[in-house]
Amino acid sequence: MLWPIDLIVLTFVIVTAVAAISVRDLLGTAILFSVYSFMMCLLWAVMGAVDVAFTEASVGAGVSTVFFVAAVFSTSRRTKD
Amino acid sequence: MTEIISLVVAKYNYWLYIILMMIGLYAMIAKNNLIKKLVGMNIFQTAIILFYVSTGYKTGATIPIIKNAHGGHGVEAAVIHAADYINPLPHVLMLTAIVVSVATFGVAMALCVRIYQRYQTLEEDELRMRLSEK
Amino acid sequence: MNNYPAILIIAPLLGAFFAGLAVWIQERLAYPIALISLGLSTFASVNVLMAVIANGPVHYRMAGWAPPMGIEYRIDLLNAMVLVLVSSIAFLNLLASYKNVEQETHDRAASFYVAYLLFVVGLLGVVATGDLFNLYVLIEITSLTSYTLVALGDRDRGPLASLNYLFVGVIGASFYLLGVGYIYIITGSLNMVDVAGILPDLPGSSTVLVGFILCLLGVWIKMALFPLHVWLPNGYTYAPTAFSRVVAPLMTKVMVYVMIRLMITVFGLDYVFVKLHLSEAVVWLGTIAIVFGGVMALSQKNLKKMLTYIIICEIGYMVGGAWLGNELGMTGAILHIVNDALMTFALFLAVGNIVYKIKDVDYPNLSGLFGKMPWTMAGFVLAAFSIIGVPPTCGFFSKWYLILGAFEAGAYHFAAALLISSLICAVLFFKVFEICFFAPEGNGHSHDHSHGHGDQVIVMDEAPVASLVTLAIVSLALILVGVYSGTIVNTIILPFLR
Amino acid sequence: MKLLGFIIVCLTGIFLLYGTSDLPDWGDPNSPASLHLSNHYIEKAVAETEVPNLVTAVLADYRGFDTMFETAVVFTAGLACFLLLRDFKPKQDRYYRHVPTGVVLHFKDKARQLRVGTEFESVDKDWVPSDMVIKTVCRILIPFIQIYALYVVAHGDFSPGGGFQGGVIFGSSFILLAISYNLKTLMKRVSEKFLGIFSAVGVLIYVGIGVIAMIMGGNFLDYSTLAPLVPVDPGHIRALGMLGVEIGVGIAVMAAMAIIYINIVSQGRHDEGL
Repeated sequence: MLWPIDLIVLTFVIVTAVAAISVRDLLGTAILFSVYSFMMCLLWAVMGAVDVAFTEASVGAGVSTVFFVAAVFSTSRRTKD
Repeated sequence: MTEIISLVVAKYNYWLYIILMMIGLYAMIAKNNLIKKLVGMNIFQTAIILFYVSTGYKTGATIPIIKNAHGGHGVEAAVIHAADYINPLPHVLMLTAIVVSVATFGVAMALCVRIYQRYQTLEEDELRMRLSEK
Repeated sequence: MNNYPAILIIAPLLGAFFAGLAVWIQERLAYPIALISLGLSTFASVNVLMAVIANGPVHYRMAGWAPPMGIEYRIDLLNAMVLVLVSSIAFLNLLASYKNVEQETHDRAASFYVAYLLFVVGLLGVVATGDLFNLYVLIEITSLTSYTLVALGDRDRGPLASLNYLFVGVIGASFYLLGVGYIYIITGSLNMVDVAGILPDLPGSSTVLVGFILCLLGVWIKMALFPLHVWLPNGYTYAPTAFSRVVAPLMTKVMVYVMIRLMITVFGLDYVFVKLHLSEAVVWLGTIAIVFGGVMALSQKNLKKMLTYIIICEIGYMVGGAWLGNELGMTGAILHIVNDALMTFALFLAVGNIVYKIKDVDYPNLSGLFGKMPWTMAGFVLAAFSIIGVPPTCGFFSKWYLILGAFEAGAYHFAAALLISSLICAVLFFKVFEICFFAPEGNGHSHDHSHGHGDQVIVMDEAPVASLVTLAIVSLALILVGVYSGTIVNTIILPFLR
Repeated sequence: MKLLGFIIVCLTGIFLLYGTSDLPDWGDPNSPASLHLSNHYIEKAVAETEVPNLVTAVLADYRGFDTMFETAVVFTAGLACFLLLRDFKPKQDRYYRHVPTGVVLHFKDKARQLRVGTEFESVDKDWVPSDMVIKTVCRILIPFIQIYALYVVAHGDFSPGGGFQGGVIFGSSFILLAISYNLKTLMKRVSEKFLGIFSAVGVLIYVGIGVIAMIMGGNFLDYSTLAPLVPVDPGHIRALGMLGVEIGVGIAVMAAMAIIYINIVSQGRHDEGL
């Protein structure tokens, strides 16, 4: 594995994680969270954990985001921080 | 100097995982919005999963699916070298952990919806105010 | 039959899914299915205990694979004892709580039983398993069901208490998982016995130390040791009666069991007490937990909440006793797992009966209870005496071992805390007795019947018969376990420790 | 709270970093984690189970007991959402749209009902005209998603995938139907009872295979004892057992995901939602 790819993706993961918890709109958080999961999935695919990457792509980036949006839909998208 | 560089190269991955975990933990403790806390929880859990998955990684090995598995039995089956394949065990453990984390996430979302139905807010300070009013 | 260790877990699991089908097909079937499967499980666990006492540890290989590859159930004396405790308490509680479930969650009672069974499956699995990761999965099942069931209680506060519980619980479970990860990466194994064989070859490794402390922290969060206890009082107070009756006696005690298992089987007492210099600090933590729990219990105005603080206090006993570093202390801690589970179960059974009749158990509402519910209060008084530590009841004996252990280790502060907490409990319970004994004055419900005249007009209004019978059985067990505590120590605990 | 949180986080972080100093180097092929157990799995799994995907072999066979509880966790999540959110009281307000004219009628009285048919359709409170493009694309896409999900379940022995992933994909096809049309369309196709029963049946298949193995005289979940029941090559029986188990997982996960989504999005009333 090329180490720069790993490092770049890992940096993206950290940046999206920080962004997801600091954005002031819960729908934005939902999307950034999905991006975060997808980056994580890429990282695992790079590391050779294909099954885990597949699961994360379908669960983390897919279904969890849908649950998230559904929950925001039935509550509110307002957040103070 | 070279020692430090080799230490950094060998360990920086672990350090970054720990930074990620701490981001999640901080969000869980310090954020005010319940759903933000949930996001922090998920980041914390995925960082742990990342830590596990990386323990299985071996330089110079490929994904844990045996090639030519149906080519033959007996003599040929013994040719599999453990060094050629990535350790499958952490992957298995983490599949379970991902499932557990999504289940927890679903239950937590349901709880958030229940709380919102009752109090019309998800901010922790407002909830505390509503509780002390009663 | 050599399949008892599997039946122990599988019977309630199958029961849960059949009850899950019954939710949609014929709701009334859910309760009998739950009762039968838990009965089977109790039967199997008693059989396992007999087999272990007769022939030594029982091994059961799941899927037939040899231990380090597959998952193995390894049941020795300690496991077997706790298994019997868990399955019988869960069974008895189900017997007692039919009416309470009907009253509190009438439109989803069938689903309640499904979740209840899964909760018990998780606890039984945690106790029986010999694999570190399997333990994590089972802890998560118990936690997930308890978050759900806690939220079903009080309509206003329940979900909020449950969400707090969820956040803290997830942090605890994640710490445990991370600790297992550190151990796995340095040993390459997940089986407890296998790990225990590898760890002595790694002296002074910082990774093992961090792994151990992370696992301990995770378990401490789950068992609500003093600074990490914030989730417990609200969670247990606002849970529905039928569930708080089983979660209060079992959840924390099972976690104490996990701690003792980690200390003895996985890391070894030698590593824990000789190489690490933590024991003093942890005993102090236990001492503070005892005093804090007692003081907070004194300041409560609600019976159920007061009892939850007593649980925190009792956790201090067990953690402190286990970390004293001598055989007496460990014996006391293990014996106290059994005794405390029984005492707490009796107390919560009685409180459940009271809640069934008067919704709110704030102190002012309790007046006149001795006249109204004499049998329930008799059980309550006996359990309270046991908590205080009055000799014929079982609470006295484990406390005795703990105090002896504290003197042997020179931890006089711990012994002092034990005595002080007995005193505090005595004050607490006599305060409750006083309120319950005297009839309400002027206000309250009796006003309507008697115009404030006093006690003789109070009508006896007891809880359902099933609850009373269960309470009687548990009260009997309190005394029997007390009388035969020497036998328990000699046949189960001491052979296990040596 | 923020400062306190920051201090706790820093302390934990430093503590964890201290633990890494003794860890083997990242990607080191000779670390204990990749020697002790993993070598056995890699070298023996194909001979013992005939499944080339090692992850599936370990997941469904060596550690099949874990996976059973993992499925139980998913079932629990579905059950939890049902228990927490399900609201059996029908709503007071109902909206009907007159299809030819587009007029929306608002009923506040519970007793009065309109026959839903070609003339009137019942709609959500925030009704938006359905988009032809989205509807058509989803209608074409959904069967393919479902076929793909079945493929993922069935092919888990040879390639990445398995019951859990397949189940999630199948469940998300239901969710797509609910999003592109509306929740009522989904509830007409798959009823709550169907989902509830299937989530339990899926796990029962898993536990049932284990119990059958126990009845046949082996240990719980020991697939090799199933050989007399199935007329195949006895060496292949473990792979077949794993397939059966994965199907159970897939069914349970599919139903549980749909239950969670439906309950969260409609706040337990199952009438309208995203």
